[in-house]
Amino acid sequence: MTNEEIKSAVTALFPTVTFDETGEFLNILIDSKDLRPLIKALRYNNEFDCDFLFCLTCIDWKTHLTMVYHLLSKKHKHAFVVKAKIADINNPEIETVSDIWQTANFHEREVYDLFGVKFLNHPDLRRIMLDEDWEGHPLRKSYVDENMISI
Amino acid sequence: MSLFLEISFSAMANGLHNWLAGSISNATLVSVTEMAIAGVSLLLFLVPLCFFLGYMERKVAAFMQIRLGPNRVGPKGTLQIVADTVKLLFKEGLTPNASDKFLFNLAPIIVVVTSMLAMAPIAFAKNFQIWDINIGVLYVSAISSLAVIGILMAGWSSYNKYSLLGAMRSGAQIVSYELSVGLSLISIVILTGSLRMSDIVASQADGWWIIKGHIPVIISFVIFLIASTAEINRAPFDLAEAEQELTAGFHTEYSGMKFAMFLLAEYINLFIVSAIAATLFLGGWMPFHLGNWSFFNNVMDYIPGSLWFMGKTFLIIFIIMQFRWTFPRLRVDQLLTLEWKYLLPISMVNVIIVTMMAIFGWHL
Amino acid sequence: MSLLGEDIMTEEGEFVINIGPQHPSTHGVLHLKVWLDGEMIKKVQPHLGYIHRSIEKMSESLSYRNFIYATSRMDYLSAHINNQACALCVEKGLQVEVPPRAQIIRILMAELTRLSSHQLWWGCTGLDLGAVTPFFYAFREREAVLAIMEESCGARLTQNYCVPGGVMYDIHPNFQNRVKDVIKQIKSKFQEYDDILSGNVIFEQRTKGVGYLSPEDAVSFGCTGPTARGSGVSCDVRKWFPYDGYEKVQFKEILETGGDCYARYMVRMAEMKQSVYIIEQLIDHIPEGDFQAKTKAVIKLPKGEFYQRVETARGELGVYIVSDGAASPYRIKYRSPNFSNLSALGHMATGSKIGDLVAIMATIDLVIPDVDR
Amino acid sequence: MFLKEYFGTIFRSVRSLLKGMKLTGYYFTHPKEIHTEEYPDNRATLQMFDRFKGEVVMPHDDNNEHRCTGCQACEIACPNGTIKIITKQELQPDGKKKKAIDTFVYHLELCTMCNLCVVACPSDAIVMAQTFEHSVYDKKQLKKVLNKPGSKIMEGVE
Repeated sequence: MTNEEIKSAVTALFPTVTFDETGEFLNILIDSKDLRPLIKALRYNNEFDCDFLFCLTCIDWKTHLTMVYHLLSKKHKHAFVVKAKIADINNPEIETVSDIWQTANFHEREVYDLFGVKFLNHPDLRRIMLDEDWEGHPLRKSYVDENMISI
Repeated sequence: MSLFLEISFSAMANGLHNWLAGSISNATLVSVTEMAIAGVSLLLFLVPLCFFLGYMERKVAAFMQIRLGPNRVGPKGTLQIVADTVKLLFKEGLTPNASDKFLFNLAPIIVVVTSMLAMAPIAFAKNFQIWDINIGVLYVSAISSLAVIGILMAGWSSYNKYSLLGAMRSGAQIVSYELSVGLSLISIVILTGSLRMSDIVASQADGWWIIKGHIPVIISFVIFLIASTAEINRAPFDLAEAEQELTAGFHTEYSGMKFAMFLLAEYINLFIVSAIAATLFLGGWMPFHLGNWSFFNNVMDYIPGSLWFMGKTFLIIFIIMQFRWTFPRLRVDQLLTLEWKYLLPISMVNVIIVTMMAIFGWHL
Repeated sequence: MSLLGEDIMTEEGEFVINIGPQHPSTHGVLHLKVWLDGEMIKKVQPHLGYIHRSIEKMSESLSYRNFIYATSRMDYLSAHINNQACALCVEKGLQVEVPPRAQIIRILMAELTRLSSHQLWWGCTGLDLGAVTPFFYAFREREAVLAIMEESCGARLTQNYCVPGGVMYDIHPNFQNRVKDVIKQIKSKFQEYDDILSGNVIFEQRTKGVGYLSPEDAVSFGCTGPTARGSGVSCDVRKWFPYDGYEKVQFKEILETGGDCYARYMVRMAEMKQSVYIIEQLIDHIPEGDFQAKTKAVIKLPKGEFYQRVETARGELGVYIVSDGAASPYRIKYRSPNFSNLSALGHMATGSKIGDLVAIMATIDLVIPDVDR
Repeated sequence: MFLKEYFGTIFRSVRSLLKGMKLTGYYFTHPKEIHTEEYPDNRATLQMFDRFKGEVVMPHDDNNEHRCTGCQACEIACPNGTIKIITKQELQPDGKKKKAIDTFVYHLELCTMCNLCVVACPSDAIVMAQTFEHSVYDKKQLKKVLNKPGSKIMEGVE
């Protein structure tokens, strides 16, 4: 599908979403609370059929966090990005997508580890890279490491 | 030359016996002293043999792997294995805290002793034998299955999960491959009609069994090679110590001299199975003879029997080494499939054919 | 002295062994916690992070020219392709045209990297399955490939040869002749590879039907590269989203339908031949011209987000740069192929034996620094 | 049928195993194929490739002059802070003051041989040397000063 078709199809289902077309991919912007219905539709509706989540990450914008899901459909060969804004930076929470794409399991654990985003209903939410007793989340912009040697 | 060697050994043994009997009045003491002398001389033979086998294995592996192998210590690296032994001697023999200390320390001794015991009935040359027992073949096969006790003991007492798994694998493996080894030995026993090693060798004076016995004996020879490789836990059947899966299997926790004893036992076992294969199938110390070519046969006779024996043994050792450096390792269930689905039925049928051959005299 | 059975099991009666982080069969510091039932695997849980160096965080404080070197240390076996991905992503942001000569050099180097990576993998697969000898045969050819790298890039593994706009310097004058020699040598050795490993009955037994991954699972787990292509999932980035002129090169995307270790093995073996084929096409047709486009001394990407993916030897590497217009990236994310491929390991290994776990790990071809980053 | 399959399997297996043994046997009997490089022994003849990135050095000519102007481009280009340049003001014959290097500190222990400093240098003052035997007993010995004592900048290098 072309970007225009995706836009109209998504808008028909979810009137509240907004779009951003400045980048390489079509960005679908949504609030973190409404993420799951949209993701489910994108995965299971035949017109989208995004079976491949090729990248899942998070961006710390200092005022808020943005979860970024890069989706690709192997069948329709279209790719786009879903961005979910998490307003609460101190206690970020979002629904998991690990039951929809199994790869999200590890990627969400990584985001939890490095950004501190809590994924609700995640089957096994533990730190993945760092020790269990590590304090703070290193990829957050507010993270300060006293032991860091600046060069 | 050959006669000289053979006679001198018997003469030496008899002379020693007479001298001991003359100087010591107590008969028990005489036999104990004789045993001690035999044991020490066996060790004096075995340790250099294992050094050589260790060196040989490294060089064989290296040449097959397009590299040079040990070449720094001593001329052409010959002293490398001595250096390794010295290193192992000076290493601390750690005993894990939670292990069963008695069994842990006993296991390597059992492994070495059982493998040394199996040396007894092997005929190196004519009359050159520690103990020409009348049930030689049975004795060897009985003793060699005792080795599994040492391995199980080592694995269990180490208090290590890898060791335990390795020991269990080894148990299953040796128990099943014992059957094939036994059956392929039996085929020669049937043909010879004797369990005595010297009789088996003597029966091959007019030709080795592998030639005389046609295809069935060749099949049992191949089965013996495969099954005995499995029984001495060498690759591709080294599941008990499968490095990639269980780090080192049953000897994970061993270090220093105790580890060296496992290594020693491995090489002694390698030598023993090759020696038995050489004795049973390739005619032991008997030279190679060709029908009526009397000149050729005379030349062959001129080579001492001990050289013939060693040559055959090392040929088989080389083949077993080549197995190790060519093949990937089997999985534990495939190992058992190979035994129960292929080797055992074939060797059973083979024994029947060999029996018929022996009854009807089809062999040469 | 307690009874063995009581202590060695957990309270729930489970037998757990730790494979790694220092274990002969893990290719790096991977730690797998394996729940066993006899020889059978009930559950596998990877524990990561033993070599986590926080390259993403480091890159946030480095300039666009500088962070590229760090990616060589991620997937060190396809270091050049990692560098290429970063360079491409920066070029995408700058909208710089890479000169054709640089593109061809990059492809050649990338294919040589893939070749050397697969050769190492082939040797290690043999090693993991207990055959030591293939390792040395593989290294003989790999050394020759690395010598090409060393001659032209100055380093064997961590080349750092790609810079935004092209390559750092021109290829060595000997490059073409040396590549031709090496390709000839490698082509003559493929038969040996088959003789000693591919055709071997023990090897077939160890890999066929082991570690099955269905196409649906492969996609769901985000598997890419030979791991997914062994299951019949078409995912070659060079075909799907061509970069650096791959659209002009002829090659086949290798697909196998088996989904087991043997299929993944066969994909990689065939990919080696495809890499050789690509190199043969291009080696005589390196266009004359610049090897680097003119870029500013201090690169500043415009505000925005840039995503670039490439096909490394292990799968799809994505570089996701979020720029706020400064001289260093605001956020950079490496979507590493191994991280996703590893997540399928537990699924594949459950129900097989310990020996199979080793075979599965070997055919996923894990590089742990890339998982941990 | 079953027997045919059974023996067919055995036959194929044995053939595949013999194929592998033939290959190892070939290499065993052909020692000329040995591929080992006897490294410490071939030190005298070992020639590294001319682009090999061993360490950063600053070439000096016969008059003990180098080409470094002290512009610090390499210091900026280095991702790890391997290079530290301490500059001084030097009085020129015509009375003007000019920036020149006092010490060019190079931390070999931090260097990743990425070559970015060499590329960044506008006056080709530093190059990569082909040495590779860097092991020392003390880490401090890896901190090197590249400009030789008493060296000057070459005439005409700006």
